[in-house]
Amino acid sequence: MHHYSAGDTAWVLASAALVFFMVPGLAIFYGGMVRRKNVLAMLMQNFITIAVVSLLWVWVGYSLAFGPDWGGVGLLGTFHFAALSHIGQLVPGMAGQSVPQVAFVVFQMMFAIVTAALLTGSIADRARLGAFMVFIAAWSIIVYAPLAHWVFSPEGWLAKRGVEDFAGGSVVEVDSGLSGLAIALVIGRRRGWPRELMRPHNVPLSVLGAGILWFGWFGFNAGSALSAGRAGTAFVNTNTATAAALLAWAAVEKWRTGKPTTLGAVSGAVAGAVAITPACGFVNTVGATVIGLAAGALCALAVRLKFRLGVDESLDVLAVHGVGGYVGMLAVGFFGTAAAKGLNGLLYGGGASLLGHQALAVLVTTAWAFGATAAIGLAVHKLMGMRVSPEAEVAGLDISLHEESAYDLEALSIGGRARHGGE
Amino acid sequence: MHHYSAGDTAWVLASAALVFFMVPGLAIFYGGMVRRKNVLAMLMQNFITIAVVSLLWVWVGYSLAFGPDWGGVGLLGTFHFAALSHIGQLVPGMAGQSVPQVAFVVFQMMFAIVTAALLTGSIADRARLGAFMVFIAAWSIIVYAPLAHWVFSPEGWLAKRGVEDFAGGSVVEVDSGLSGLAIALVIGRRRGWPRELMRPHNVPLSVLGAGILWFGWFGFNAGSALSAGRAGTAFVNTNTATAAALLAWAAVEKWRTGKPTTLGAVSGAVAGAVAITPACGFVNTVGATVIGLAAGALCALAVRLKFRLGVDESLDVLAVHGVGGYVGMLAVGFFGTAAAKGLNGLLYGGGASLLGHQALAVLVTTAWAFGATAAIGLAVHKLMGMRVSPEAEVAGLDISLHEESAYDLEALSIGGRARHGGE
Amino acid sequence: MHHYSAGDTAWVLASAALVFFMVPGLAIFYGGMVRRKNVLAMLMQNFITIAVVSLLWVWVGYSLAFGPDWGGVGLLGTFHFAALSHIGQLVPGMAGQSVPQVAFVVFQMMFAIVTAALLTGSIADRARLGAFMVFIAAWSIIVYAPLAHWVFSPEGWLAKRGVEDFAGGSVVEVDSGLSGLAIALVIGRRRGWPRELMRPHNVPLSVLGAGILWFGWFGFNAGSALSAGRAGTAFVNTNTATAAALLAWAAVEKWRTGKPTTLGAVSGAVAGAVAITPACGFVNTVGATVIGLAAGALCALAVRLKFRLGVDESLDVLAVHGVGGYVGMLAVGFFGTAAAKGLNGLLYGGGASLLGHQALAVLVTTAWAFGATAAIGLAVHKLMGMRVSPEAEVAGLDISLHEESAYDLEALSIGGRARHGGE
Amino acid sequence: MRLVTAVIKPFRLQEVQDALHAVGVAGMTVSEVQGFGRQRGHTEVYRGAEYQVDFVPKVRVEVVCEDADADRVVEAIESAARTGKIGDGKIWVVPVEQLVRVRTGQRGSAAL
Amino acid sequence: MRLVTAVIKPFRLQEVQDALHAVGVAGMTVSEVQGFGRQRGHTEVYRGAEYQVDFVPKVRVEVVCEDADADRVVEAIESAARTGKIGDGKIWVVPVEQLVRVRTGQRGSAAL
Amino acid sequence: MRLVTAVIKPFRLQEVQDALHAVGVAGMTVSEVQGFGRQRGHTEVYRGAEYQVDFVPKVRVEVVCEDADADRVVEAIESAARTGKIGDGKIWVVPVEQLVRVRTGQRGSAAL
Ligand SMILES: Nc1ncnc2c1ncn2[C@@H]1O[C@H](COP(=O)(O)OP(=O)(O)O)[C@@H](O)[C@H]1O
Ligand SMILES: Nc1ncnc2c1ncn2[C@@H]1O[C@H](COP(=O)(O)OP(=O)(O)O)[C@@H](O)[C@H]1O
Ligand SMILES: Nc1ncnc2c1ncn2[C@@H]1O[C@H](COP(=O)(O)OP(=O)(O)O)[C@@H](O)[C@H]1O
Repeated sequence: MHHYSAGDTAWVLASAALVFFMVPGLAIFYGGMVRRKNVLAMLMQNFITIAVVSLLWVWVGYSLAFGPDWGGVGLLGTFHFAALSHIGQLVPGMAGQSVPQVAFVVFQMMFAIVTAALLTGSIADRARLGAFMVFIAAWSIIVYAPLAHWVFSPEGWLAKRGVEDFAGGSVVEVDSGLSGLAIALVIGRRRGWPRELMRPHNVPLSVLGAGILWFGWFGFNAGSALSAGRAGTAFVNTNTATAAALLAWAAVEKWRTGKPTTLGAVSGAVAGAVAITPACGFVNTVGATVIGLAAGALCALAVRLKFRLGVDESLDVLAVHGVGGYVGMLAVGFFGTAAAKGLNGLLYGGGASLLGHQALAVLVTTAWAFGATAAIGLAVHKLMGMRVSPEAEVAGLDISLHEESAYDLEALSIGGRARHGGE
Repeated sequence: MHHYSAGDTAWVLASAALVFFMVPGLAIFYGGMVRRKNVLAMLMQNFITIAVVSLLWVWVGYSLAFGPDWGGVGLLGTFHFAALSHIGQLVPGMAGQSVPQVAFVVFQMMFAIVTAALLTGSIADRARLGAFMVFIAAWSIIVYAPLAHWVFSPEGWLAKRGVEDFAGGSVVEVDSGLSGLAIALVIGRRRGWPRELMRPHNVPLSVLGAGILWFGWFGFNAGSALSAGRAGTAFVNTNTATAAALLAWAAVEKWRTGKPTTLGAVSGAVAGAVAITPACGFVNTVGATVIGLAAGALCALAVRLKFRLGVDESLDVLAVHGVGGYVGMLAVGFFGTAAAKGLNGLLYGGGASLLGHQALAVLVTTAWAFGATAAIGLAVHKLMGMRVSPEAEVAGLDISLHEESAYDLEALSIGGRARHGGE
Repeated sequence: MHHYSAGDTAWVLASAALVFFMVPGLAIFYGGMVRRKNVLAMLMQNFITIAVVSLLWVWVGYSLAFGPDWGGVGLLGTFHFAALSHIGQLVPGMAGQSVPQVAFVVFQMMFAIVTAALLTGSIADRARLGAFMVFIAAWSIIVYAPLAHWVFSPEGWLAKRGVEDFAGGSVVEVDSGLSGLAIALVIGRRRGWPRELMRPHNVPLSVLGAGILWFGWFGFNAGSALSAGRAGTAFVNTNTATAAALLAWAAVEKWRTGKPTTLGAVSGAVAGAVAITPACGFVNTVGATVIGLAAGALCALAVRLKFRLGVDESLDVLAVHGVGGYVGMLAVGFFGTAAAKGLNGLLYGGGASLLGHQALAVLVTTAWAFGATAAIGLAVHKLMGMRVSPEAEVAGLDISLHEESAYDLEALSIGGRARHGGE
Repeated sequence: MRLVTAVIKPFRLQEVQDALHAVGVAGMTVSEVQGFGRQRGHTEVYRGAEYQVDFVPKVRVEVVCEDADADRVVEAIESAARTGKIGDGKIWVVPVEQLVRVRTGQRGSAAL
Repeated sequence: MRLVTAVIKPFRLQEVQDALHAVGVAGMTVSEVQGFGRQRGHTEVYRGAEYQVDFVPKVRVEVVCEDADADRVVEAIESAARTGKIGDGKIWVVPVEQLVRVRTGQRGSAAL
Repeated sequence: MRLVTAVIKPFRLQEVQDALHAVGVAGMTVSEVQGFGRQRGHTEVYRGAEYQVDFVPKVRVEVVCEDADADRVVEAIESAARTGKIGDGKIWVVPVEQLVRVRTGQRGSAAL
């Protein structure tokens, strides 16, 4: 029997829990940013995403992503592990496995969930729930699982080409950023955007969400080492880049408007965590610092783009995750160092070949995420209609779709009557 | 000297921390659901419960639950471990211990706390703090500790009969559900219930609480394996059932009113986590999915019951934890499979004997929790009065009992004067 | 090659993540306590502190604190580990290292962050951001790093004298309390204090923050064992003292005003966790209980002091962390027991020598923290001005410094116009 | 026409609403206000800082009605809002010169 | 002088503000209120507990103006707030005897 | 009787309250409102989206008083609320035809 390390398994399970926690964190990060009348709908979409992707993952998604490769071409896994059958076996192709496959299943499941959940930010305040569920289910199987296979499975075609993506700069970040752009284009702008006041209704909620994301990201990145002993580097680099990006974003705001904002600062933190995601195990302190600074500054500039383009990609998934993902993936090609792990990048004498692989991964992910998501989105929109009625949008999704209201903060609640248990 | 596994210990300690975090999570889950004027009182009761049960547990409770059995009849532990004396020894009767007993003490302590804290949901908005403290202290020692001994201690009489309860379907869930019903009956309905508007004052807070509960439940269930290597199955099943139940509850609401609610969806998640609690280590993906679907649907239907019965069991501890606990405990009798761990249930060729044990545990727990809690509740109510005055109830507990007010959200706070440091 | 324990490493990394999470927890604990118009500024200061201290720590702070001692006098580390160079080596002077140094770096980094972040509570609602950043950067390098070297590094002069400080009663708690007092004196009172109404704007947020702090403190204290196997005692004692202190604070309030408050109860919990911080690995259940009770009661009394003294040390860092730290550090001299770990204190037959060491550490920390912080504070105040204008203070820092507003909770947001993307 | 403004205890709103309905009032406008008067406020304490909160939460109800109905409206509110305890509130009546229904542009009584 | 009070749909506020500006109104006071009238509220459901919420969020706009301007102000609000759907709101006009600008102590028209 | 309505800067409320107390006013009703006038609002920025917030938080104080007291009440508020900076607010006075104390049913001056 294969021998597992209890310590490594403890770390991977703890990390899986941490990554899970990122989704409620993301839900409130986004929930705080929308208007009061839509906050529950945002939370609902995130929790529905957890539920839908969780079930799909154990029943088929995991097997498509990490099952034995179909035909050896590196495009998709088979149904070998569907419903977690044969789960006592080893993960195909992975060297030096010190954790049971079932722990790897849950760890990777959380990645599938988080990535899908990010898309809720692109289509805030206007999506029908039923159509969203169909879309996100299809997206998880059709867009995410294959991409995870290509990059994360050792049998995937990009992995075999030598792409270095420690924890998902392509699979998670560029993927969500471009998919977000595509689905935002499909569903169209919010009524009144960009003319009307759409300010965040609860910034402290968003800041707490960002704090939870940062916390969870230690599991996300350092858990991806799949080993406690090798996790430390990823851990410290994650923190360094996140910190640097927070400062860089704030600095850009200081320069542009004279006043750094809190929402900007924590958005910078997220951008830094995004950018270090693919790189955290491959770079040193210099690399992590530079990647963070670059990501914070570039993403801060990128958020204004949508106003120029007239695209209501509402909560900046593209600007933060897309752009941050690009920075991180390409930075590996420059700052990757064999002293940490992996190959040397351009700045450490490794030449341009690693950078080439990274660029390939980024291009492929961009094309696939945008194209496939647009196709699925258009299909769902055509068949079911992804958008609520104008009246529902004005009244707010919470009342219109869910018959609930997020807050009742009056000193003494007034103005309603109960009907007994809805009978 | 006994050899411990650092990895297993790391996992159990991390799990203990996660389970602890469920209580603040529960506090805000419930706190968001009550009216604004009572939210601090709800939080206070939860934190007071943490404090009271923590102290009782290390001083006596743990020893009563897990100490060497008193007379070998399996009814109660002795005071052998009181104040954590002899804690360097092994847990009596437990096979293959790879974590130090003190880690087991803290892990189990969190279960004692969470279970007691659930009762705050049944008596929301009307309990006096002092009487509540006396009640919850007595309940923890008289109701919880013996039940934990019967089921969780290997020397308990139900454990010895072969009851399978992985993480507390009986001890935690059915127990709190029925105890909640009993104490709600003792304390009586809230003024104005069910006629008046009593809508949740802060649903996002509740949703965040539910997210924390889900996060913590990984520690609760997968920690109960007391081994990192064996925790993965419990982990994935917990997630699967929770996800399935969320969807099932939402589906029931869609069917009943046309509109699924966010609070309903996350309540479904809790119901699913409840139901998989006893089963998570004993079932496979099929079992976990079915258990989740059943729990989500049945608990969604059960919340309307209290309106029929006219019992103000305010935040549905019975409907969610009681009913969910029944579903899970009995489901083990059907879906338990030796391929995971434990005995085969009815559907896996094991016959009805496991189901019989499970039914026994459920019946015993129901009778004990309801009866003993009612007795304690009546005694405390008689001696001290568990209920605040009508005026205090109308004004709200925050002001009446605690001299505080939860929110001051006016743009510019107005209308008060300071007296210097209360002198 | 040195052999590391995966289990211990898993525990230390999980603990580091938990300690990190304390900072967002602290941010909302404090954020809920300030007025609505200043909450984002409070959150901002905390996140800025994370960013600034994180970068300083990996680039130089860690090396100053834990690098090989400069000249062997125990005053400061060298730059040997600057930018995490030579990080593959062992931590200088530390016996029995079972975790890689990089894990120790991140664990200790979180302590440096939390300690600095506490100071935001002393100067709430009135500090300029730029000056605060300079101050906190200087403070972290000049005040914190040397003190950490003296006590936490085995080569520090106080450590070598036999001071017992398990997780930072001096380095973190007394340090932040006295530094907080100093900087509050430098920056001066808030306009209108203590005459005007300055009640907490969101107590549930603070309570949730306290819950997160309690949760994270398990990592803080039990992680400081740097070993999963030895962490259990610290874990249980942390919980016991925290629980006892919560009850003691509530009891003092009950006695003084007749009504225990929720904010008081959770403040008590923090006070208890503070006090057990230096002691958690050195005492038994009796010691932990007594320390908790003492800390809860004394800190509850201490919060009124500032009104007597006329010092607007706004969120009671001195009363909670300073006083709590004194209680805990000195209590080790009484309740320390070799049966747990370390030396016997006065009550366990060890004589007064341990108490003497503890008193020395407390005195040194008090003098150093107060003096050095006052000096830095005065310098920064002189050079840059640490305080916002009176108009900005009245309008609130969120609008004045950050151009944002924390909440927009109107049923339907009104009264503003968008300018396209700030162009 | 008349504008009847009532400042009442929040938990009497439902009764007031019903009473107004009973006298044929079809619409009203309600808002949350803070009242100061004979009814005392309360004390709040946060970590030893004691605050005297002078104001008591009240609900303001505004009803525009025909001159002839004003007395009936006042009486309906009065009896529905009365608990007999201090702080039950005030009702005052102000003359209105014009009333318009925005939707239709109707003026005066037709706008009610 | 006159006090024109309008209760309107919240999302029309910006239009009303612009319309008032166009007729030379330099100031106004706005508050959030709950309206009850022909426009129905909505249902909310929380774990099977169904509540009928009778009130609809509205915005109240108050403008003090010269007697001679009152009609123009009313008309400006009226046309800016109108959507033609139920619940567009009401406007009423009340006589004002005195107006003071606090900053300067100016009285009457000068205080506008 | 008269209804004196004042829209003031929130942080002057306490002074106004004291000044009213000094002239013998025993009760008042206070609410939070948004003001628009000469005093400018402010800008807010969220991830590059810039909003101009036109409104400034104000407090509205309403006092019903005897006809004879109206001037004194106005002056008390005026001097207590004045800071001399733009945005100090307005005070206006409206005739009241009837005042009722709900608790006792007292009418007119007796209801004060
Ligand atoms: N002179 C006044 N002008 C405006 N509102 C008043 C006045 N006096 C009282 N009120 C309002 O009426 C409420 C009840 O008044 P109070 O004096 O407490 O009780 P009561 O009317 O029963 O004597 C107050 O909270 C306040 O809102
Ligand atoms: N008699 C009234 N007195 C005061 N406010 C009223 C009155 N009638 C209606 N309102 C206000 O006007 C709003 C719109 O009235 P409603 O009857 O719903 O529609 P409409 O005016 O289009 O017929 C209500 O929500 C309420 O705020
Ligand atoms: N015509 C008006 N009608 C009603 N309220 C007004 C009017 N003009 C001003 N206000 C109120 O008075 C406040 C102060 O007015 P503003 O013009 O800013 O300053 P000032 O009165 O000092 O010239 C405004 O914020 C608004 O609430």
